[in-house]
Amino acid sequence: MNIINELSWVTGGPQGSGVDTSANIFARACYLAGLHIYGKREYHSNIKGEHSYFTIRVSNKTIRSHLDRIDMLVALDAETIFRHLSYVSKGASIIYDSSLNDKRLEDINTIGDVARRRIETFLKSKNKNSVKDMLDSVRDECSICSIPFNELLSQLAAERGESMLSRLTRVTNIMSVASSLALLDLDVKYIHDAIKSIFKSKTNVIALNIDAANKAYNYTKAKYDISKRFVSKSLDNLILLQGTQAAALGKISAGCRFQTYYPITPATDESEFLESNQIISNIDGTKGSLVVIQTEDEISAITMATGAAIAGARSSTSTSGPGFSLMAEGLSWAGMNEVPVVITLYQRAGPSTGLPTRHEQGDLLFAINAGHGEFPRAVIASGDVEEIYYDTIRAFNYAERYQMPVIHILDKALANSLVTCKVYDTSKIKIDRGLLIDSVNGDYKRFRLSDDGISTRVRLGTENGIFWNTGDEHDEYGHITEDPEMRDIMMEKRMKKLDTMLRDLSNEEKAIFYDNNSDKTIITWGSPKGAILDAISMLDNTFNMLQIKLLQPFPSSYISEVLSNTQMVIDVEMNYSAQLAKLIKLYTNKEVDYRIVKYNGRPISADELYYALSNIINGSKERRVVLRNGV
Amino acid sequence: MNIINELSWVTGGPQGSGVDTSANIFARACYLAGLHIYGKREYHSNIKGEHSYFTIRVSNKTIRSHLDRIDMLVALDAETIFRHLSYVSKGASIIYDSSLNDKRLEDINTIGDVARRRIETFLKSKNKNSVKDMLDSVRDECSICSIPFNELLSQLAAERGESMLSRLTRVTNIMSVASSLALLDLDVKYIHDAIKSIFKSKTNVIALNIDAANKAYNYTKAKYDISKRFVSKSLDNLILLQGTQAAALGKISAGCRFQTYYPITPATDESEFLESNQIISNIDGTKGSLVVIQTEDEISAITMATGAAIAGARSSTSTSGPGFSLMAEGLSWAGMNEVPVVITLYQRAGPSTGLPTRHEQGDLLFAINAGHGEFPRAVIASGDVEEIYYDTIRAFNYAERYQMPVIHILDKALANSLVTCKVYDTSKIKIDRGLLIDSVNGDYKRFRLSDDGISTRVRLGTENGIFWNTGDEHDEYGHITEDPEMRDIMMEKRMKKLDTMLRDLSNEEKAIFYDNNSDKTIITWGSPKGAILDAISMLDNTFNMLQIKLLQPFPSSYISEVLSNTQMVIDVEMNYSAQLAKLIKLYTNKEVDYRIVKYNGRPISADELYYALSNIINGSKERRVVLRNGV
Amino acid sequence: MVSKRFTIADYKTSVHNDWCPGCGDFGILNSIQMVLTEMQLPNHKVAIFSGIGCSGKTPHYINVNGIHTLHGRVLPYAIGAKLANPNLEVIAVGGDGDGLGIGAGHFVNIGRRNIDLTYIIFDNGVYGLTKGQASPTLKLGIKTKSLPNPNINQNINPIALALVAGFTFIARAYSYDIKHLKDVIRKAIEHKGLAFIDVLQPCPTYNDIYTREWFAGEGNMDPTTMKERSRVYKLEDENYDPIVHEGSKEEINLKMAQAIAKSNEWDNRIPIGVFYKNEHGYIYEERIESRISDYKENPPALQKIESNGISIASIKSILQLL
Amino acid sequence: MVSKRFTIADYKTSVHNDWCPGCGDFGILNSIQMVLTEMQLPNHKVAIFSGIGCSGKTPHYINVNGIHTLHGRVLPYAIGAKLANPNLEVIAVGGDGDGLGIGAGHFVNIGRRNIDLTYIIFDNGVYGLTKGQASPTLKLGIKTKSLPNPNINQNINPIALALVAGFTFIARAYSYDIKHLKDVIRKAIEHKGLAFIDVLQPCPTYNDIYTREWFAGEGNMDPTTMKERSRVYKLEDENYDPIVHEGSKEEINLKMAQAIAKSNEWDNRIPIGVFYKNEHGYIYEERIESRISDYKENPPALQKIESNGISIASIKSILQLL
Ligand SMILES: Cc1ncc(C[n+]2csc(CCOP(=O)(O)OP(=O)(O)O)c2C)c(N)n1
Ligand SMILES: Cc1ncc(C[n+]2csc(CCOP(=O)(O)OP(=O)(O)O)c2C)c(N)n1
Ligand code: SF4
Ligand code: SF4
Ligand SMILES: [Mg+2]
Ligand SMILES: [Mg+2]
Repeated sequence: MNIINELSWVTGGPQGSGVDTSANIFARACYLAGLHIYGKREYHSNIKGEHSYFTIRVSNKTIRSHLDRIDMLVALDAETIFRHLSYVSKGASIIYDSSLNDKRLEDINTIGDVARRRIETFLKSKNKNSVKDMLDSVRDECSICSIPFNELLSQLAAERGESMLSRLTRVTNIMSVASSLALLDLDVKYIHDAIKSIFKSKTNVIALNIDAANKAYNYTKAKYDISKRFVSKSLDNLILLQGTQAAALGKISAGCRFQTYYPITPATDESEFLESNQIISNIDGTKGSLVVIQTEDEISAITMATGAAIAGARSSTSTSGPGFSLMAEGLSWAGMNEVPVVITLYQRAGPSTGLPTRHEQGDLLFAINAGHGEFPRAVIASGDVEEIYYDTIRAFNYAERYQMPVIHILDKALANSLVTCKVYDTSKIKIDRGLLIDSVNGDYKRFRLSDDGISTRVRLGTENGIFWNTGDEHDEYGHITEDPEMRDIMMEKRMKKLDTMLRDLSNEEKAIFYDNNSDKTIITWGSPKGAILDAISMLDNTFNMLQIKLLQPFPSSYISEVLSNTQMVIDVEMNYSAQLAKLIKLYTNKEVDYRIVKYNGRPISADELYYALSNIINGSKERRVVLRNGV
Repeated sequence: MNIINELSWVTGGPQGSGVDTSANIFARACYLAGLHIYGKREYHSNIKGEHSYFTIRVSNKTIRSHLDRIDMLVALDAETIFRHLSYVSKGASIIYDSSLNDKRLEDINTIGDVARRRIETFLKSKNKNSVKDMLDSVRDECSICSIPFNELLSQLAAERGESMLSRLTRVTNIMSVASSLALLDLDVKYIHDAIKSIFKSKTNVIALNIDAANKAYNYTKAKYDISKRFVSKSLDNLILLQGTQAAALGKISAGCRFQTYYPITPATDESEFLESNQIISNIDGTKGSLVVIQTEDEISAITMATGAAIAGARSSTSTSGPGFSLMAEGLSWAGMNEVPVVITLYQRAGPSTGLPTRHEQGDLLFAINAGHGEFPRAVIASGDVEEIYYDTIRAFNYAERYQMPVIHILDKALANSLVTCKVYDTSKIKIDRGLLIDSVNGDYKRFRLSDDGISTRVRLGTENGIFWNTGDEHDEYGHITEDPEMRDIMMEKRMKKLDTMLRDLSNEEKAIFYDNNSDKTIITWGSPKGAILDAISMLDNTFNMLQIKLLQPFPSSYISEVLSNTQMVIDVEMNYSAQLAKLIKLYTNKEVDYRIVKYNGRPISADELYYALSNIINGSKERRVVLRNGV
Repeated sequence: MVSKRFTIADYKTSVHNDWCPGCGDFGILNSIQMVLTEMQLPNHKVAIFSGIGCSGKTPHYINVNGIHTLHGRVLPYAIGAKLANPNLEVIAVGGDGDGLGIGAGHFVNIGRRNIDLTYIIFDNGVYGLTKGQASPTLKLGIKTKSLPNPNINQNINPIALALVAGFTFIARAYSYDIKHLKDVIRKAIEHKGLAFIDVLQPCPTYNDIYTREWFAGEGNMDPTTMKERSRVYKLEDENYDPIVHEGSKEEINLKMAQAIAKSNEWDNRIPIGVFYKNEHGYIYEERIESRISDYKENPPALQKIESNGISIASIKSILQLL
Repeated sequence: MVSKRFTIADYKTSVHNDWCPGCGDFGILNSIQMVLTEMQLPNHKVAIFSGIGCSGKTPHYINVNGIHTLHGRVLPYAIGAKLANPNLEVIAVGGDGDGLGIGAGHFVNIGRRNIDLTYIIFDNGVYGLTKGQASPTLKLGIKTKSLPNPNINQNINPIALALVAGFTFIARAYSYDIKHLKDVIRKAIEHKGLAFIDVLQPCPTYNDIYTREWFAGEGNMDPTTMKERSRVYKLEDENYDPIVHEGSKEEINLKMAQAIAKSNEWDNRIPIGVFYKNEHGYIYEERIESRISDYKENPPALQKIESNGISIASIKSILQLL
């Protein structure tokens, strides 16, 4: 190994065996060592036993995506070897437990038929059979580090006077992380600190893990050639976190004080994080608090959040596709009654239950059109974990300023990716409650007509500010009307707010243009941003990128303007039918030239995108490119 | 009056007072007299007391829409005069109860603020006050027939020895119908027959109503100038019915044998009609039957219907916007599991509860995009009551042929319009159950891969045909898979069915082109068809019309082809944002030149459309025209 | 300062009421307005939530905050508002179809929460606003006016369901006995915890079986006097004690059993009044207070979140612990 | 012709089972397969429907028709299939969150129908597949492993809820007592009408309170023997008679009251077995038959609707009556 300041590290193992924890410790150790992190988690809709893995990409520069290529593979079971070996790069290291050598494909029952056939074909083609065979086939190109984890464990047990070896098996994961750090010649103190930070107050667990880490670290250093791979500098202004945490932090900063949810992957983490941080310290020394309610279903989640918003709280709910489907009716009611409620929608692979723990951006057109009838709503999308925080705050501002439901659309890739990101600058954010008023003089009309469609709003319980809401068409007081003239007036009042919003917002809030002075522009929304930027930089910035953040109301004129200066437009998104390309066509008249899509449940990697874009540069005629990488 | 063979008749009164019955009797009498009917019903979301009215247009030629213009107004209360007088045409007749003369606007509490102000302004401008005043103002132009209904009632009571006058008030409506017929010089026998046909076996009621009708008929003939308005011929091949009945009949003919519903306006009528006709006579002498289930909500309605479809029944559910919103998740499941289930969606004015008894076509994009994730579905729209029947049968054929949910999208205008229509030709219809098989040989795979994406399907309970369904991504057997390769294969299998469908369908199933050799083409979908065709013929056929029936998958190439030969495209639809125009733009690249929209809850009339189109012919620059007629 | 006394007129709006003449809903509306007057509740502090149905129009006729929500969803909307600001007086109303058909899931699950609000069901046995289909309280085999066939479903017993779900105040009233109804509503509002009232509400338009006359005793001969006797009787007139006094498990079991037995009475003798009342155990708001001590004084809806547009929440300490 | 006898292997699939080791779900799966074997039910005539959750995966492991539906919606899917073809043997299974949280509305409303099917809830007190949140059967104040705070909601009592809803066979079983569980499932299937089984199903991964050991008696001292005593006991061992014999209103009241009282027992003595069984009264299928006399022989799913592509339904007579 050389100092190349880049690494794509993968660890795999059965779900529930600690893969997640060890990847988090590895990431945190590298982060503490001053490196940038992009981590991606893959797991089945299963609690224990199915294959899960975690990719951690490490670099001394900003990175925004994962790579399919593996530079260091940590295999604590045979399945990891069988599944991932084909992605291992030349010169990679493979850390594995030497006791796995004789395991064969047929010994593993968690590999489904299709993957099994695929691996079988591969094995046959190479005349391979066991784990050892497989590793032999790459021994020339890779450095294979077999570590006797069981033996080390026994030693550890003996040293600690622990008779039940099974109590210790969990720490194998930590040992594999320690071995990884050793191979990279990163100081062992980083893993110590990472362990402390992850296990917080559990002192016994910390001590045990540190012992185990040391043992593996030393063993590895002693046995294998070690060479420095990274030179790092201090990263004071970076934090390491996941997308769901960014959203939760955004909600706290935004002043969201009421959150409802019904458990669903991958949204639940956000609500649980909020519940664990429900007492809020204010800068003026007072305390705030956030009420988090687990409801009986998602219908209740959206309607309860709406009720709280009517009472005057900044209020939201978080969900994923199936839950969002159940919210359509409530969304329509909130639109009709001009209630500022925020829905954080974490997309996952559909349709229906789909691949509930996997990736997709399949709900864009649904989010824009969900709910019967026509009413104003905003749909905004974030492209990375940093944006999530700021956009969450914007979502609440938009909701209150324009008095409409706002859907903040994210996806599983953003929710679960573990990344280093610039520490949030709370001085940058503004809270804008729009026309929310504290006291009322004179005759109060909740839906008073106005030029921009926006009326003053009061909290329930405001003196002289009694008001009515109804899902029926209503007059300015909120009482039912069926008058055709009033109906037109009220439809126009509500819909006008979309124009008001488009007029108000800055270009930066609508879309971000990464201008590389190219005549080719990639358009996208949401999580593919990272892979695109990384791939573009691998391609010497031969593309611009336009990341659309405001999807509804669609900022036609700004987008048209940007795209008018470009020769070739390439759409990149993670769904079957290229939904953004439809919006572009509809609202800018531009037919995109290429669609690069992916819908196998795995996020887009920088390297597969690099190849796809290279092909386009080289004149490929294929107008629709389907990416299919991933395990 | 002359023989002009055309009449626009309106009767109004408080909801629940029999307006509906009398309009039905009037329509039926005219129908029995050999005339064509187009009837439109307007009522509040209320059970008793609010203003409701019914427009019956009568002609000796085919008519397809209502007119705003009123040729004969039948007012049994003052409110009807106040609300409708401004639409009365020159030369019209006004039948009213002479006891209403002194009623003033302030006596009527069922007129809401907005309408009240509008009428007040009108009254002031004309210096009018009471009903009599108002009528005076049109006395020169109209023939005012004041009928002493109360007196006639008393006579009737005396003749029949009925002491409680209140038991008879209901028949005032019939009397007003009889007066109408008398003025038109239509034979009194038609009203007799109409009464018999509406009240079926209630002989007492029939006798009473016939007596009452005779009394008013004779009184009117004696007192007023009578002149023949219609010359009619026999109409053997016409039936008189409503859209919900057409859909129900279509379901019976289609072999739908399981229907679920949760009550909702305007869909309920269809299910109630089916329940009242649940024993089916088959042409081979056997009996069939249709199970109709009132569920606890719409989630249950869609999922229960889906369960029945899996069992093997042709199965459907009917609903309106709010109910459809609740079906989004179930729709997605049905798409994922390739279940043939039909949803009849009767749109009404939204958003939310909206104007629950009023008109709109606001759910098109929602129907196309409802449900999370991407899955195949078909959305088809009928333009009139005749089409509803045949399209209902198609819906089931498509559902079973392509094994996907089919949304048959209608609206309140179609549901509740009472029209004469060509008797259904059951020899024209075909039942195509697609790849439904009765017996299985060998290894059965429900989702077996195939070139066109379609697999054989069995009923639950078929020997050797055990199968699995799951909302999760699945393999050919229907067992869960998370394999990325299998996922791609299955997504592609499902989505391919849309291409198969587009390939299979004839142009006529996709869209109907009314070619008048014009360089201007009106595009539309659903219920505006009638008003457009009527308006076009008023304009000497200076426009073609393209009625799109298949909205999803969108028949891009056929529509592009048709539109490529036209200079000007005018979109007409009943919603705010011109949803069809968006699809046209998206799928054919054509920006429509004019959008004529209406969203005040009242359907488009032929006369208002005539004016709008005339303006366009005359070079109006207004690209978006909002129609605002209606009471 | 002399504070103004509210009169019943203060609780009325000028909105035209379009219920059918003779509808039982009027009695409920009037009773609510009377209770508000009795309790002198400031209009702006009260919020009435409703579902969809004839009953759903109620809030428009009452001059307090009125939120007319979705069919079946009145409870979660009401809960949201109440929990965002527990100082509001929250009343939820709706139809039997609304609450026990499409809304049954929320009915059962609000029972798990014992939130301090009052829920009134307008129980007319039919879906009024959609023209008379059977509602979940209509009994098996009954054929009301608009049904093509006798009702094919058994009925839900709302009292028993509320009990099993966990409501802590459960009553029934009759919409033409306004004085009694008013008293029951007041007790429900004053109850600390989740209160439910099933109001027998004749629908003269669609329910031709359970009519005003039927309740008044039509055809119900008193075997002793041989006169028609009202079918409705008051629990309190028979020394029925609904109250859980000690709160022991045994007592609760007993009181629940007695309430369920009473709730099964129908036909000739239909009890109204309070079936069950239990103020032992924490209400939901107190459970939240055990996590957030100043929850009532500084509830979500009233919290200060910004100062001159700057967020006052600090996330520093959370970032440090990430 | 000698008909083949089915063995348990005939009811198993080769699908890899990915429940956690030691999960209570295995016992339920095995019991169902044993009952199918005992009853020699032909595989193609049985359809198992499930909701979403760990429990929802059950159908994939059983070699009969398996329909793995949506979260909370197992009942309406199952009803649809059963009513479209009443000759199918339909079993519905799902989690406690699935059936009593998001699905509670269907649970209550299926009770109004008394359809001849069996519904089994896998009652583990948690949302297993979403990683251990509180389910509706978890009791107030209990803090299982994954909860940041003790449970803030009261629990639903599934037995009492089923009773009040109108189920006609109601039982509880324990997933580690397979023999008993199997017998209860068989009785439920053989019951004519709507049957419900609440299966206590320890989730070793997330429910660290109601564990296998806890049910087995951990810390539950028998005051006489001073040994740990299983918390679970069988109703049939105590001469409990769940059956409504005569069907009179009084008897039904009594049997319901006894069942509710029993259902409130918990902690040291937890009854399993049949709580209530009532075969009087018509099942839903019979109610349909009263409208459609050949409903069972010629059900919706099996009706002939066309002959050579021509619809065989005649609409003439309806058109005439329009
Ligand atoms: C989701 C949804 N489904 C159906 C309807 C139609 N709908 C309006 S009122 C009503 C039933 C009303 O019955 P109930 O709740 O008993 O109230 P009532 O009119 O008897 O007071 C229904 C089904 C609706 N508004 N929303
Ligand atoms: C509409 C919807 N909301 C949420 C989810 C996410 N979800 C999957 S399983 C589950 C809960 C499972 O708990 P339970 O029903 O008790 O079953 P168990 O896993 O305990 O067997 C939830 C909420 C979903 N699939 N669909
Ligand atoms: S339909 Fe019945 S419930 Fe509705 S307003 Fe009329 S009488 Fe009252
Ligand atoms: S999480 Fe619990 S219920 Fe789910 S499989 Fe594991 S042990 Fe069983
Ligand atoms: Mg009702
Ligand atoms: Mg569970």
